[in-house]
Formats: sequence, C-alpha cells, structure tokens
Amino acid sequence: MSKAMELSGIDKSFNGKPALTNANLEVEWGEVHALLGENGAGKSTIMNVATGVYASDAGDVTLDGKKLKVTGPQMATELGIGMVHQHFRLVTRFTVAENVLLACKDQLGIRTTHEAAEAINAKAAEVGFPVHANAIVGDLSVAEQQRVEILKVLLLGAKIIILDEPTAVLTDQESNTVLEFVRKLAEQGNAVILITHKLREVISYSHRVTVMRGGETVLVGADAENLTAEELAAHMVGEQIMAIEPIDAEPGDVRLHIENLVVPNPIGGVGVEGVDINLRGGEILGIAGVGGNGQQQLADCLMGLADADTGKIELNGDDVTASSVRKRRSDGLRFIPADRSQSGIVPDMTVAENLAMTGVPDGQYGSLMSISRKTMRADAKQAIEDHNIMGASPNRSSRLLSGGNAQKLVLARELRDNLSVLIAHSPTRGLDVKACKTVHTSIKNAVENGAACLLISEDLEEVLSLSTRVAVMSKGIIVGELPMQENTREEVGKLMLGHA
Amino acid sequence: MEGFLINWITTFPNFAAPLLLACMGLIICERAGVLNLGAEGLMVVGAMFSVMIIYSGGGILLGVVGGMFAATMLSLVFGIAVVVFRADQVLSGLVVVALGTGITGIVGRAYTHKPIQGIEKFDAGALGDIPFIGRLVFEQDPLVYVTLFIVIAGWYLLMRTNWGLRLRAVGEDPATADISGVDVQGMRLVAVMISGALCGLAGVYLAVVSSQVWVEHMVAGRGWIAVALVIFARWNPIRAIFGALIFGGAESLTPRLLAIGADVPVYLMNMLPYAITLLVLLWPYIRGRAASSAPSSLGHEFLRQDRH
Amino acid sequence: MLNSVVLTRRQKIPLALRASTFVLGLTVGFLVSCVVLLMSGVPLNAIFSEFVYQVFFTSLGQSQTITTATPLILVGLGAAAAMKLRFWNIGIEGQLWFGAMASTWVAINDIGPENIRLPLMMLAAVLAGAFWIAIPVFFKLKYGVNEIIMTLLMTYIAFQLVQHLLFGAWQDPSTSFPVSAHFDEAEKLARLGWGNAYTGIWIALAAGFAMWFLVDRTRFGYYSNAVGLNIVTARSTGLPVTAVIVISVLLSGGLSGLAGAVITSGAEYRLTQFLAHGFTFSGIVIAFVARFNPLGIIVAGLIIGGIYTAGETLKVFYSLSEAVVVLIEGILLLSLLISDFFKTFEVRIRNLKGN
Amino acid sequence: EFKLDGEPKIAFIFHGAADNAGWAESHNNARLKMEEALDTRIAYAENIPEETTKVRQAIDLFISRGHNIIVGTSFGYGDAFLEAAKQYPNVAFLNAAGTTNHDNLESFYARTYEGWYLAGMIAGSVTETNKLGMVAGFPLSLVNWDINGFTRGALAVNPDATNSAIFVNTWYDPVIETQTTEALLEQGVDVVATDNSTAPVVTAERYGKKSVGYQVDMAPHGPKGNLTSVLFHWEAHLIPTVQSIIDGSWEPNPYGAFVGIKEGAIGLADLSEIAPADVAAKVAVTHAAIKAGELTPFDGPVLKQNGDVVIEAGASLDDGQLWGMEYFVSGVVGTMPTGL
Ligand SMILES: Nc1ncnc2c1ncn2[C@@H]1O[C@H](COP(=O)(O)OP(=O)(O)OP(=O)(O)O)[C@@H](O)[C@H]1O
Ligand SMILES: Nc1ncnc2c1ncn2[C@@H]1O[C@H](COP(=O)(O)OP(=O)(O)OP(=O)(O)O)[C@@H](O)[C@H]1O
Ligand SMILES: [Mg+2]
Ligand SMILES: [Mg+2]
Repeated sequence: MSKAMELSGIDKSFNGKPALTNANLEVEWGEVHALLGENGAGKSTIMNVATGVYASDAGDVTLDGKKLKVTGPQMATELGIGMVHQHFRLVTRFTVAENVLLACKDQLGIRTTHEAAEAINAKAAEVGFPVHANAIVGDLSVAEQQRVEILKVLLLGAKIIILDEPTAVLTDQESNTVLEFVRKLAEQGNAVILITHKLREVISYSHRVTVMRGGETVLVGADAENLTAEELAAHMVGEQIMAIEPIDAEPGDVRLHIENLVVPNPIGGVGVEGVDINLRGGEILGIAGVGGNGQQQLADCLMGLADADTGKIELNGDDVTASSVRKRRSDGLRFIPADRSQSGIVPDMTVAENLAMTGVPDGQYGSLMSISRKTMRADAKQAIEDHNIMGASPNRSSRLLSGGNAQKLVLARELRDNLSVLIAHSPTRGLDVKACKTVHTSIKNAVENGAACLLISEDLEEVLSLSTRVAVMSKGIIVGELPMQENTREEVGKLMLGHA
Repeated sequence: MEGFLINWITTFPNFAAPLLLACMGLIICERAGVLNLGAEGLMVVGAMFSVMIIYSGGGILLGVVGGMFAATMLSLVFGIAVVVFRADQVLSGLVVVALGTGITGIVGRAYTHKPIQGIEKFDAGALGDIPFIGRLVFEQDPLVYVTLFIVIAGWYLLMRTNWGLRLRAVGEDPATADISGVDVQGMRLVAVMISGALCGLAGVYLAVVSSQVWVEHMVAGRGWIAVALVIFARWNPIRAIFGALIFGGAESLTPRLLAIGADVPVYLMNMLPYAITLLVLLWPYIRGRAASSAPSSLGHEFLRQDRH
Repeated sequence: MLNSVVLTRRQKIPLALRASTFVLGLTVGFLVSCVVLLMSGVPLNAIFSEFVYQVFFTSLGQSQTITTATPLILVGLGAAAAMKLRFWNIGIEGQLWFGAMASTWVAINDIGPENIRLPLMMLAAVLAGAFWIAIPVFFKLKYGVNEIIMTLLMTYIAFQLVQHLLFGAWQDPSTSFPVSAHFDEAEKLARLGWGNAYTGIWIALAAGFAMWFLVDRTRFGYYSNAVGLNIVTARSTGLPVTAVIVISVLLSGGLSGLAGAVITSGAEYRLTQFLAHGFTFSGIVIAFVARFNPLGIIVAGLIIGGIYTAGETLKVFYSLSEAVVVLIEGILLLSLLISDFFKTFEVRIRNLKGN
Repeated sequence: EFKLDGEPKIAFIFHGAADNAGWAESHNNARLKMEEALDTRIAYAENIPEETTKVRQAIDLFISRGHNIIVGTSFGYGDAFLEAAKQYPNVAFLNAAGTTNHDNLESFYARTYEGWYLAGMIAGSVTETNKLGMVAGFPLSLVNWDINGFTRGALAVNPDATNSAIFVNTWYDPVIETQTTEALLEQGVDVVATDNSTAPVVTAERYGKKSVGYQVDMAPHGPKGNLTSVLFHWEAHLIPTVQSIIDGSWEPNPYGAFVGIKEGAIGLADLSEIAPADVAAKVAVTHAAIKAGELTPFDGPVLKQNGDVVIEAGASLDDGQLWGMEYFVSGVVGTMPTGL
C-alpha cells in the first residue's frame, strides 16, 4: 500500500489560540483511517487544512508523494480529495440535483439539473443508496442529507474521502449502513478518513487509527486491531475520567408538570408534537434523541421564548404557560441554552455585566434610574472564585473566555439563588473532559440540593451518566421513558432506532 | 372616460420601466446576498452622466452606455467596501446615495437644465391604431422593450442557468458555495456591478427617455421605491414586473387626473405612490412570506474562516 | 489573487488599535475630501482659511457652527438611539417633519398658556416624532416588516402631508405663500446674542447629557446595551426586550421630532417647506462617527455642523455646489467603514509560491 | 433716512444655480447687466436654500467681507432678510418675490401676468383645438395670476379658448413635468406654457406642438414650436434702485416695489416666425396700452371659474387683490388645490 496523503507538522491557531500544534497524519490507499479525538481536539480543523478551507500557519501537505499547497476547496476537489463536512454543506432551499450541479460546476459533463439527476440516480443505484434527486434538501431527513453529501463527493471523483463524524446524527442502524459502505470504498482502493469519537466504530470498521488530543496527534497511524477500547480512551483523554457518582437524592414534590404540549417549529420541520412530563425535585430527567426532533422548541417553550399552540406548563403548581421569561425565572426556572455564545452570554459585555443579567431586573444592582457597577463587580469577583472561571475578571470582555469558561459563567449565573428547575440543553457541547466534569458536578450538586433538572442532550453518554430517568424524544414526542438500570443503554438505543 | 383609461394605461410602461430596471439589478444583487440600498445614488449617476455625454455630443448610444458605466463604477466602490472590506451593507448603501448625489451635484452643475436629444417612442403606424392595446403594446420607446427583455433574460439567467444557480447559492449559503468552488466574493462583486449597471440604466431612462434633461433631485426617491419593490416581488423578477406596473400606474395617475380637471387633493394624491408602495410592501410580510423568500444570507458578510 | 490574502477576525481589539484605525479613517476621509475640494476649484489656502480658520476660529464661524449643529446633535442622538438596537431609522426626516408640524400646531393654535407654550411645543414634537416611528416599529415587531424601507417611505408621506397643510389649512393668511403663520414671541427660542445661535443649543446639549446618563448610568442603559449586542441572550435571561426596543426607537423618533421643533421655534419661527432636508444622512453619519456615544455625538455634531458652515462659506465665496457637503459626509463615513476593517480583521498575505 | 456705510459693494443670493434656465438665471442676467452699467464686480452665491439658518449665514458672510447691498431672490428669504435688515441698519437689502419690508429692505416683484396676458393673446390666436395648457409649480398667487393672465389674454382674442392648468408641486422634477405635458397633449392641448422649467417646452417640441416659455428665452429648447417666452428684465428695476441707494436718495417703499411692463421689467422674447403677423401687431398695440396704463389684464369684469364675479366692469383688481388671488378665472380648466 502506498501513501495517499501525508500531513506533517501542521500548526494552526485561531485568534492566537492554537487549535493544531505540530499535527501529523498519514493515510494510505485502500484503508479506512480513523481520526479519533474528544470534542475540540482539532479533528475538523486538520481536515479543513487538508482541503484548503483553512490556511495552515505551518506544515506540509503531501499528496501521492508530491508536496502541495492546497489553496482552496476547489483545488482539493481537483486533486481528488472530497470531504463530507460535519455540518453539511448543502443549500437547503435547493433540490438535491441542484446541489449536485452546484458542486460539479461543469465537470463530468453535468450541465443541467436533469443531467445531475441522472448522474445521482446512476450513482445511487451503484452504491445502493436511494435518493430523490428532485426533493428539496431542507425537506430531507438528516440521514438522507448525508447520503446526498456522500454521493456528491463520489460523483466528484474523490479518491481520498474524508467523512467528518458521519454517524453522530444517525441511529445505530443507519450508522452501520454507512460504515459498511465506507469499508467498501476502501476495498475499492480509495483512501477513507473517518472522523469520529466513537470507539466502537474505530475498532470494528477501521484499519488504522490516529488519535488527537488538544490539537496534537498523540497516536499516529496505529493498527486498529492491536488496540483496545480502553487504550484508545486513554490516548484520547490523557487522564482517567472519573465517572460521576450517581445522584444521591430522594425525589421530592413535583416541580415541573407539562401536559400535552404542542409547539410549532417556525422554520418548518419538527416541533413539539404533544409532550407530557412530570419532574420532581432531586431528579434529573435526561431527554435523549437525535437533534432536530423538537428538543430546541421544547426548551424554548419551557423558558417562554416560544409560544405553545396547545398544552399546559406548570411550575411548582402554578400555570406559567403564558408567563413571561421574567416571571418564570423569578419562580425558579433556569436555563442553560445549547448555544452559549448565541443565547447564553453577551460576548461583547464584560464578565460582571453578564453575570448580573438575571439580577438587574430584580433590582439587585440599583433602582430603575441607576445601576451599581460596583456591586456588580463585587458579585462577579465572588462568582469567578466560586466557579473557578479561568481567564475571567469582572471588567474583562466575555468574548475572551474559552468555551468551557464561558459555560462556567452561564452556570454561575443560572445556578444562583432560588433555583427550582434547571433546563440544561447540551450543557457540555464542545467542552473538553475537564470542563464537562465541572459542569456535570455543578448540575449534580444543584439537584442534590433539591432542584429538578431537565437535561436535553444528543450526547447519549452524558444523558446516561447523569440522569436519574431517561426519556427518548423523537419526531416531537416522547417515545419512551425508562428508569436508570443496567440495560438502559440498550433500551434507549432501541427506542431511538425504532422511531428516528 | 375610456380615452382617459387608455391614455393612462398607455403610460404605465413608461413609469414602470425605470423602476423595473433598478429592481431587476437589486434582485440580482440581493440574490447574491448583498443588500444594496444605493439604488437612488446609482440612478442619479446614470442619469447625470448620460446627459453629460449626450449634451457634449457623444450621441445617444454612448450616453446610455456611459451612464451605465459611471453607475457601475460607483457600484464597484460599494462592492469593494462591502465585499472586500466587509463594511456594513446598510451604511455603505447610504454612502452610495451620498456619493451619487454629491458627485452629480458637482459635476452635473454644468449640465443642469440643458436639453438633450433623447429617445422617442416608436410610431407603429397602423399597429398603434389597434383599439385598446395598440399604443400600449406597440408605441413605447425602445428602452421599454429592452427593459422587458432584460427582466425576462435576467429571470432566465438567474433561475435557469448554472451561473444563476451559483449566484443564488452564494446568497443562500456562501460557505457551501465556497466549498463547491464558487468564488463567493467574486460572484458578489459581479452581482453588485450588475446592479450598478441596471440602476444606472434606470437613471439613464429617466434622463434620456422620460425627461430628456438633467436636473438635480430628479430621481426623486424612485430608487427607494425600487428597493421596496424587491421585497414585494419576493426576489422574483417576474413578480417585479407587476409591482412596477402598479407603482407606475399610481405615479402617472395624478398628472392625468389633473389634466382632465378632476378635483382631487393633490398633496394627498402625491402621497399615493409611496402609500401604495408601503401597503404593497406590508402585504408579503403580513402573509408571512417575505422572510421565507429572502435569500438566507442577505446582508451577511462572508469569511471563509468563520464558522457558519 | 484573493486566495493569498488570509483574514482572521481579531478576538481582542486593543484600545490603541481601535483609536488608531479611527483616526486613520477620519484622516483619510478628510484628505480625500480636500482632494475633492481642490478638484472642484477651491484653492488650497482657502481650504485652510475657510474650512479650518473661518469656521472654528472666528466668532462668526463659531456661532454659525453652533447654530447649524443644534438640530444636527439632536438627530445624531436620535439616529444613535435606534441604530444601537439594530433598528435602522432611515426616516429621521419624516419624524423631524412630524415634530415640526406638531410644534407649529401648538404655536399657531395658541395651545396652553404662554408661559409654558415652548415646553408644550417641544413635548408635542417629541410625541409626534415618536408617533411617526411607532408605526414602523409596530409592523417590525409584529410582522417583521423591513424598517429601512418603511421609515423611508414614511418620510415621503410626511413631506407631502406638510405640503398639504402649508397649501391649505396652515397657509400664512398674510401672504399666499406656502408657509405657516409667524410664531408669537412666546413661541420662539431666544437668541444667545452671539450671531444667530439660539437656546436650542442648550436643549441639544441637555438631550446629549440626559442620553449619556440614560445609557451609562441607568438600568435602561444596561438593558439597551445587552439587547443591542445580543438580543437572543437578552431574551433568554428575561430582560424586557420588546419594551427596550420600543422605548429606544420611540426615543429615536422623539429626538428627531424635537429637532423639528427646535428648527421651527429657534431658526425659522414658522413651518416652512423644506426645513427637514438632509437630516437623515447627517444624523446617521454623526451617530456612526461618535460610535453611538451620546457625548461623542455632541462633538461629532459640532464637527459636521462645522463642515456645513464651511460648505456654506465655500458656496458663498467660491461658488461651490451644495452637494459638496453631502459628498464629504459620504466620503467620511465610507472611510470610517473601511478603516473598521483593519480593526476587525488581521490581514496576512500567504506565500503561494514557496514550498 | 437710509445711509450706506462705505463704498457700495453688491452681492446677490440665488435660490438656484445662476445658469438654471429659469428664475435664478433671470436674476443673474440682471446682475451681469448691472456689472456693466455700474462698472463694478458683483458677487453672488448660488443654491442657497430657503432655510433661515442658511440664508442668514450667506448674508452674514457677505457683510463680514464688506458687502453692503444685498440682493435676495426668493420669497423664502423674506424672514431672514427682515431680521438682517434690523440687525444691519446701514446695509441695503433688496429681495425679489419677498413679502417683508423695512427701512432698509425693499422687496420687489414684477407684474408677470402682464407678460402672460400678451403671451395668451398669441397662444389663443394660433391654437387649432382651442385648448391651451399650462404647467405650473405651486398654487401661489404669483403663479395663479400667470395662469389667469394667460387665460384672459387668450380669451381676449379667442372666446372659445380654454386653459388647462396643472400644478406639479415641485420646481424641480422634469420627469413629472414631462409626464404632465404629455397628459395635457393627450387631452388635445396644442399650446403648452411653462411656469416652471424647460421640460414642457422640450416635450411640446418633441410632439410637434407649440409652447410658451418663461423667465428666460426658451426658444433654443423649442426651435420649431416655441412661440415666445415671458421674460424678466430685473435690471430695469435694480439698476435705478441701486443707483439711488448709492446716491443716498433711496426711499424703500414700505409695501415693496411692484414693477411691470411700464418700468420695462417684464417683456416678451422675440416672437417666433410661426406667430402670424397680425397677431404680432395686435400684441404690440396691447403692449403699448399696458405701458401707457390704459389697460390691465384684470380689468373688470373678472369672473371666477364658477362664475362668481370678482370685480365688475369698469374697475380693475388692485395690488392687494392680486396678491390674494387664490382662484382661477373663468376659462381655466382645472381645480385650484385647496390642500384639504
Ligand atoms: N473557525 C474557527 N475559529 C476559531 N476557532 C476555531 C475555529 N475552528 C475551530 N476552532 C477551534 O479549534 C479547536 C479545534 O476545533 P475542531 O473543530 O477542529 O474540533 P473537533 O476535533 O472537530 O471537535 P468536534 O468533535 O467538536 O467536532 C477548538 O478549540 C475550536 O474552538
Ligand atoms: N467561532 C469562533 N470564532 C472566533 N473565536 C472562537 C470561535 N470559537 C472559539 N473561539 C475562541 O477560541 C478560543 C478557544 O475556544 P474553545 O471553545 O475552543 O476553547 P476550549 O479549548 O474548548 O476551552 P475550554 O477548555 O474552556 O472549553 C476562545 O478564545 C474562543 O473565544
Ligand atoms: Mg469537528
Ligand atoms: Mg401662537
């Protein structure tokens, strides 16, 4: 086997913060090469360098023995490198055929949507993926969209095929189909790079593995056969993860009661289609499920950011279905949003101002015609200490915080005072292991002190390790609810599979 | 009454053409994701420079082309500001209006009120005598037919060709277009320049066809109406034709009503074009269709390294 | 070519960089403006003697600058109040017209006792300006209607409404010209006894300081900061987002309306046909130059007022076109917008050749 | 008793551009003639809008550089001129179309309707459809009397003539003016008069129709169809007035100066060849009669559009009635906008 692609000594930093340091990778023709690593390890970044999306600061790219500068995605395509991005690169308002036509430019003799449709159908038949060429991409399911992406890459004649977390949003069954197909591609002589952080996939589907941690490649091109899951995990994480102790609290009285809740999705697609939930103090109800199945609408509606069509929300026995965010918050409802820089903090305000956001309306920082920045700063100082928010000082812009520390800031603000119910939506998305641990511990402590928590997460691992009960959400409804037991993992898997 | 109606309807295209031209340019620009509020400034420049050239003896054709060229150059300034330097698109659009007004005010001083040889309506002879539609269809000035051609060709280009597909992709999802090998910034610059040329032509129309003279302030808000028409048309050139005709009809109504001696409150009538545009503009919003048909990345700058 | 330029968004923008790009933007803007002036036939020494000396260093020039700046500061504050919340008020002239109409209505109908007539006129103007922007803000919040177009079209409607009144109900009975009747003495803002400068400047300064207090020292200011910078977070933390937007935007209309009353009662002493002309763009330029800082707006208003005065001087003595002032404003704004690029991005040229 | 301070130094302030083929140009022509007659350079400022702040600035700037005879050209300057006149008692102020007067401020205007009456006689004689049309700016008395004068001139020679008057409500928009002219032509109008810009003359020419210009000789804009233009000769008023200011004999009229054919301030441009010789002769006779004070265009009976009598036979409208002319006389087609 000969080398298809070699990346050596790649450095890349964003805004002064290194995302890749001296990263190396080599892939051979005919292999499935797994690229493994925690969130934020730099997997996507190194591949984006290889495909010319990002310009590297240092390092070389060698293709088939030739040193090259890949200056842009188009050049990568011409060189036979194709990538299925973690976040699909499809114009959702276009049809499948239009998307393929767009990607093909005038190559391959595809000049009209009609020709594109024919090419898609031919290719689809060849690889055994059914795809509707004339469907609008936005109307397709995630799995279907991914098939379109893969077909696109194949149609473009890619020989080096990069798949960035292709299975993250798929059910196990769908994942298996894709992974089988990936193997087939390698057997045909292509080089396939499979990015994932699922150990199972690495062990059963890939030939060699490269592991990344904190922007470095800590294990390069090791034989997959000789590695155990434990070894891989150790490389990935670098230190032993201490499993979270189970919650030690007796369920108290009902804090959150949701009845037949229906919330529309304003941009079309799945909303909440009728959900009933009963949540007690001292409980964490984990809502597992593939993203885009109404979780966002559920969280928004609970917080009062989206209106319900029908249904009822009771908070500590009071009907708050029509209440404002402010009212709900003063009744003890708190929120960790999924996208912290979008909806958790105001990046251009200072740390102190961000920490004060929920307190100001209550008059904690002065009357209507005044604002006491001094009190704000003093409180912030305390919060920074209490929650160990690194790199923060009261007057510093919150934009300068790293993801994990920004999340600690959100926690510091939300967990304060009379917390009764916490809605935590993907609270550890994009955080490293240590930060995850901190966040999980904070949530756990709050619950042990009597709060109730609704944990909405796509990360099954997180749901399973933290929750006292697990529900699975699919197509806008709760398809099943389970207590935490030995076999919960399999049961949840089945539920997700049956309905996704 | 019948004569009045026919006379009135016959003038619709004449009022609609400049709006339609500008609107078409703006649709192409916005479909590529760039919000161009500079139409008013681009139109003034087109109008003034065409008159300058024709008055100086350059001939009509050169005047038309020169007016379009001058507006294109101004739009290039806008394009460089928003595409290369990522300047705020709203403010940059207002700058274009200021630059256009300023430049034409200074350069155009020497050409104010100087009559020029303009473009006349066709005399279709017998065809023009066909009842009702004769004059409306056959006796317009050549630029009206050119406008119609441009709009239909523009629609075809935008909706039916690969170039149009790429341009729309740039406006919908620039990151995806980029990955697909479309030169996002280049495409946006081209779109901005097309809008410059067409808005310029709209100004040329006002100067060379409608009034055959250059006077400061003669565009009189028509550029802004074109901006509003884009929303009414929901970024679709064919719908823009209807929007422009509605507005053209409203604008040409007042002088005609007065000409037959009708007793109408003039200043309230003068409000009509703007009020109608406003109502017509509210419609797609109230029906909830405006937001869903706007190009998804309209007004957003694109930088490859940003996370999208 | 463009492929070799790599842009990175700066995470941290040091104060020095912020300041230097701003100064650079202003300097380049002024230099280009000088070139424009030279090209339109103003001799170099006149640019200095008329532009700088005459305007800022003679008593006549200073008083003229202050007179011109009075309404400009108010519209600058008005523009900033809305723009800060990402609400594009391109209809400042329309609201100014409404303020002018309301103050005129109070004056010519002698509403209220004379000793509070002026405050009543100002109040009416603020309310009227706020009313005229309340319509677009309602449609924006309820249906998402584009406020840029709506405020702009409403300016044309306001203008026609003024003409309708001036040629009808409000026409000065003593002449048949389209102006309202003269205001009474109690309805005029007093002169300062320095050129034509009038007490309107105190109103403008007071508005500036009040606004500074509001955004810097009160809870409302804190809210409006948060809402302007990140509306989603503001909403999810329970801040009164809609109220903040509505109040700020109404304030924007109210200040623009107040500018209208200041002009009618301090400069024109009646409603005249074209008094609102050009204020929208000037207001936006001033707000942007001052980066929405109310105290900065006072300074920027004086600078733009100075440019207007200089433009007038050059117009009188060098036959320069009126358009030159608009052009200079445009050049300044463009130059500042482009200089922001160097503040926001780090520019690197990538070597494409060397391997 | 007005006394000029120091050497006379004159400045004009124009509302529009000095060469705008209209109002400002008519004053600029007078300025040039004055320069010749008085053998001095006369400064001017153009495009000063009708905003008190701006007008005051221009006045103050001129005075700060030693100018002491200031000539304004707009109704809208009136307030600023009055204010300045009070502030600078030793500066002489003159203002065209103004309505304010003071010890050292005299507004002046011309009896334009006299010229329009003559023009109406020509138009009324040559029309084949008996339909005249007029494009005007705003419904002001000094515009209305142009329309009414033109109509009465036409009726004097052609009792079947009508005049369709349209206000475009702008002094600027040639697009609207062109459209309006076209609308008039569609109604069968074959002589279009402009009280505004050149656009109606140009448009009439394009359609092979006849036209009457205003303010400056618009014949170049309608070489074939332009009959004549009503012209201002402001120098006829300004030169003697400024002379008297310099002499120290100036006594400004507290009601302003109102000059016409008699003073030579209003006239017609050379008639085009298409105006028949007999009509030219008739016009010359009427011109002489007006000059001699034997005839005014508004000698009674003057009827409003609806037939109401404004003044009985045997009397004529006085200046106060002229300045309050907010109606159309019979023969005008169109409605006086009420603004309501
Ligand atoms: N465009 C960007 N701007 C700024 N920082 C970035 C950008 N892209 C990546 N980073 C940073 O680079 C680091 C590596 O990110 P990368 O996306 O490569 O991680 P990953 O390994 O793909 O993680 P995940 O499993 O979450 O996809 C992170 O710290 C991230 O915040
Ligand atoms: N999309 C982005 N654009 C610009 N800067 C970003 C972006 N994402 C992250 N950053 C910046 O990159 C730096 C690293 O962020 P990142 O989220 O990767 O931190 P991290 O390594 O995950 O830290 P932590 O361990 O605290 O989670 C921070 O300064 C952050 O503000
Ligand atoms: Mg990734
Ligand atoms: Mg009064």
